[in-house]
Amino acid sequence: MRFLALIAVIITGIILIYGSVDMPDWGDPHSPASLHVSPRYIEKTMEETATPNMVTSVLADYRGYDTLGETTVIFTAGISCILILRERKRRKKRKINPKNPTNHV
Amino acid sequence: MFDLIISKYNYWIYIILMMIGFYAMIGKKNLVKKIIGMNIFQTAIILFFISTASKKGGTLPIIMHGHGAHAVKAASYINPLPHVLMLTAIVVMVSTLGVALAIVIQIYRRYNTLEENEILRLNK
Amino acid sequence: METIVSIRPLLAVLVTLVAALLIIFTGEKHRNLREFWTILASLLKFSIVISMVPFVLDGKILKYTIIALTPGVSLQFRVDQFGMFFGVLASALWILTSVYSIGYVRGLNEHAQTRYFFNFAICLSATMGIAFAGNLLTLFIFYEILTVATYPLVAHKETEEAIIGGRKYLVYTLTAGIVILFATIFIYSLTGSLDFKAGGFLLGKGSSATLTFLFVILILGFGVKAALMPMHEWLPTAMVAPTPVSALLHAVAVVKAGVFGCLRVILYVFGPVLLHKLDLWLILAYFAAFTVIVSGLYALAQDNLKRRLAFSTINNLAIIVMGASLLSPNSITGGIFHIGSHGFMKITLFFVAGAIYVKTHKENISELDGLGRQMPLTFGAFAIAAMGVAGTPPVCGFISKWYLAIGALEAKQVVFLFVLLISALLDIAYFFPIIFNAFFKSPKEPVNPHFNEAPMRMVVPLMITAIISLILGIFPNAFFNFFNLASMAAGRILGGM
Amino acid sequence: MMLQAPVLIVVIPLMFTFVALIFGLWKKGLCYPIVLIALSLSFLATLQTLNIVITSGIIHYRLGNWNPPWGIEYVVDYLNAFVLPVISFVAIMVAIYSKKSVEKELSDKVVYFYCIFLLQVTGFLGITVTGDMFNLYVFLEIASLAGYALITMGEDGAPFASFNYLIFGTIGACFYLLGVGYLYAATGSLNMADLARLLPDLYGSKVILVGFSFFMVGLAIKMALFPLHVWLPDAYTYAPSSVSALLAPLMTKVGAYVLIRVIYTVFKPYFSIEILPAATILCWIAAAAIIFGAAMALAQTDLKRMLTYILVSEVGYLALGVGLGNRNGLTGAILHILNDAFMMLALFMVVGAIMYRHGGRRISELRYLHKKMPFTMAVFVVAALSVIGIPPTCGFFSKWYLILGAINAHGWIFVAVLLASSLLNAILFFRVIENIYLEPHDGDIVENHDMVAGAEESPLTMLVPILIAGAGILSLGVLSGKIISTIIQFAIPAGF
Repeated sequence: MRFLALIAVIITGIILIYGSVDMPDWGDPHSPASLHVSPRYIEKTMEETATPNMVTSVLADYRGYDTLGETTVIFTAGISCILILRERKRRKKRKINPKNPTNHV
Repeated sequence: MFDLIISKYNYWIYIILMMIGFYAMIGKKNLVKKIIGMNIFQTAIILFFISTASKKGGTLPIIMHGHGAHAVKAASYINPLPHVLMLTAIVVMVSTLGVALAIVIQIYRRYNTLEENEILRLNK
Repeated sequence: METIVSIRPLLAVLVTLVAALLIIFTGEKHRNLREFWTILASLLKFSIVISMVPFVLDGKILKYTIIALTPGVSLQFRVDQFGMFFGVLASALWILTSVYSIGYVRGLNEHAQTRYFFNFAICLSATMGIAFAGNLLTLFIFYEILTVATYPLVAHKETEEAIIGGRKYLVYTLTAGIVILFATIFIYSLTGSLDFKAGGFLLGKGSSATLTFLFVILILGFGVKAALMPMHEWLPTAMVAPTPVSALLHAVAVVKAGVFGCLRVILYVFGPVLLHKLDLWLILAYFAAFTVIVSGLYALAQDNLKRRLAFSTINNLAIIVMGASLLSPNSITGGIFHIGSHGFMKITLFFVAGAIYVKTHKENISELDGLGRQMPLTFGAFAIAAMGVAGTPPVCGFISKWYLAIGALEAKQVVFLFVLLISALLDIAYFFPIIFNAFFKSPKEPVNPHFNEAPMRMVVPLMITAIISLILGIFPNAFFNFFNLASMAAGRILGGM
Repeated sequence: MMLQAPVLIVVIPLMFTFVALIFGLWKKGLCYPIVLIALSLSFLATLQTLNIVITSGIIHYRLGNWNPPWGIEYVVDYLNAFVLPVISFVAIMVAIYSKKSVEKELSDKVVYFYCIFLLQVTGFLGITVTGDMFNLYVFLEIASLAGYALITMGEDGAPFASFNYLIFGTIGACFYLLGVGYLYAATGSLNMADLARLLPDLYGSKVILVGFSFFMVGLAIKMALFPLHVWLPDAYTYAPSSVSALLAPLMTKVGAYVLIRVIYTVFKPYFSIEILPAATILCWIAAAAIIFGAAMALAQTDLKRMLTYILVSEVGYLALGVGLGNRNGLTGAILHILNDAFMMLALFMVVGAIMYRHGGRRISELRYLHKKMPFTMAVFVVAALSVIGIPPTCGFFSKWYLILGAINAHGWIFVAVLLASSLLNAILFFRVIENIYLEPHDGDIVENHDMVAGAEESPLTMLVPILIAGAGILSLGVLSGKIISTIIQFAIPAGF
């Protein structure tokens, strides 16, 4: 099993390295990501959103809907934790291992 | 070749991190170790995204001189979009972590162990 | 060729479906009401079918398109002479079978009667759908419904044996269904259409290797329900079903649906011209002839009456396929007509088997000695039908065999004349002892020598079918120009040549 | 209001989650009607969207009124307009169905359960409606997180199964995110339409190849495509009945939708068919999935677990249709999204109803159920026939197009696999049906038969959705020609 995992990891790594060869260099100001879409956020942020912090303007305005999703994720996680962790008050704990009835977390 | 390694070192770092995390996720038997691996994996991805944002000569994506003084040049600020995406992704990851830990607690309550092998044995 | 848009074929299919629903919602509590639905639906269905006969005899075709299923193919009904022939046969026999069934299940106090009548009705719907299907996909849809609806009937007794019989039935027919499905889709991908056409529609639509392959798998597929050897194995096993089921489904609906499918493929999908071109007709005819002889021999070896009838069915179905594959006008006429005449005769024989079973609980031929004196009507009918199957005038089997024989000569294939002769001899060999022993041999254990028949609800239908067999032998056109339907269908097919 | 339909699809269930939470904490009983209202409204919105798409073409809905590559947009074309109503309809059915089983299985957590339930549906709808790669990831995670939580609520083995699912799901989601990252690094865009425009110039780039392969693997995990399905059988077996009834029909279908979206819309079809052998590989994997799923299902004695393996096999159908890469194959796959959703819905709801009434679900323990629950069992039979592919049920028609597509692609092995899987499914289901309906008896057991028919029929809130699903299976088959000619033929991505 560990061997398989190792192989899977190495294959993934090789694929990633293979792909990185064609990646733009680190800090390349002419990489596609710097030239398409993002310049507008930088250049127009004051004009369009009146926010000097571009991360804020993108987060809360240009891509504000993602942030709604993000908060929903947190909400989901919160409710999930309540759902999972809330113990029924009078339920008998189902212990698989009766020999070791240590107190649980 | 050497150039390649130097100029793209950010990718090599993230790939190594990712491999470590990925291995822990699928190779380790302890559930908490799996979760730690998951976090390393996700951190690697964050690193990758953030590194695509950098520009040589760019500064933090916050306009410093107030507005209207001079036209803002895209090249002088680093790309804000990956940061935004990663803010969202971090939240997603934290949430996943939370749910994962909650499930692990539930598993521990039932089996009194976090070792995969033992759980599989008890499950029979 | 004039076509009329008419909803009647749809109604003919739907009426039994509705009846099936009524039956299941009426349930066990109101038996009489439930049986009333069956009878009502059968009468309604018959009258709807009959109302279409005049149009068809005029050479018109009734069509009804329900909904497009896929580009170029619709769920469509199309009533031509051949379909009409099968429709009349199935709906007419259903009335009698319904009456008989009621007698049978009540006589034996069968369990799960509601399920029984429900599935029966579904089967009839499906059969009617097969008869009136306008294209291969519609045919296939109803064919599969028939397969599934028959399964609970085959396994009805729920004994170990019945369940195994049901499994075997399913394995054979579902595999066949898959093969047919593949061929259907293949043809669709070649032509973009699946509509039946007298004389075939595949001519020039693919390489001869492809078409040969398609023909082989289609015949193999439909051949399973038509019980062509070596795919016949399920039929004798399925005889574990209650007798009315064997009667209607294994003498009329299911196996005839298989034969009907074979004939549709031979005559309406591929067509005589193409089959002559591919030289497949003779191969198929020999294939069928082989089944005719071998199944006859098998039948001789059976002691269980229903199993013997099953092999006799296999024998006659192969004769039909053989007739159609000879592709001469008279052989096709004979083949189609034999679907009907064999239906009437074989259902009589099965009814007799059921009547004997209900009255005496005897299933084996060796136990029937002397029973003729106790049940003269039943065995009289048996004698008529058995003679007919063997091809003795004046029973209707003679007519079909006569035309088949002429057809064999027309096609200049004398071999098949001999095949027919041998099969007739075999028929006599396996039926005559039964009749003789029943009437003239003294029973091993004393039976009641006095008149002591099965319930009238069973005897009357079997008398009627026997008499119809006789009448059809003397006046082939006695009912709704029965014979003309067959010969018109043959003419239409070969007219396309 | 009507113009806002695309966003309302997602926002309604999302907002009603809070409503349900607040009112639920006040009065527990209010949750159920609120969920029903939310899902019904959302369903209406999906119908309205579909209507708009049919009458006036593709909808572009710009969220926050920012133009596409900069802001997020919802793009509803025929494909997702077709998938959306399926999702919300299935969700309504499961919501109606869930009442009794949730009361029984999760009595003190009803409120939270329904909140997560709504969020789960929100996630599915959000994945389907969006036109932005990253937004899709966010909603994918909402759906996944909700799924992990819901599955954890199940039987004894559920938390561990859910944990495995979480690990696999996170790997899948991370791979997807990596794919997004690679595409972003190569193009600078996250918008699907923008990517579709920019990508063809870059098809030679290794970045794109790697990004594409990460998408494929990530989505394969999410849609449980063999051999990455390992999380599915345990998770769906142990999950509470209404949860498996929700997840089994939807999760895999949404995954399949995203797969079609990514490989045929974001990438041009010729990329995965001609430049890479991706489609061919997908076909072979799918064929393996179909056979493997059916074979594993044969080995099961537990009805629900058997169904989960059948689901694995059904995912194979979807992937095969996608991989065949021709019109007919894709028609089959898209039609199968609808058909399989209904089939799985019916089957998992029936199993849930059996467990609710009967307790057990071992195949050998199901005798006489047709007497006790005649309608439920009738639907089971209908759904089974549909999985086998008996006409006129809907399963037959998806199989028809898949086989047609395989013939068009000259993939004879795939034809054989599809045909053989019908037989395997027949064996599988008739084994169960035999167990339910036919009892070998020799007369003395007949007395058992006088139990009152229908005495233990599922409660009405369960029975109604089950019957609707059954009726759907029957009618969708006959209507499939209509569905294809009005919607699906336009839903097939450009380039075929």
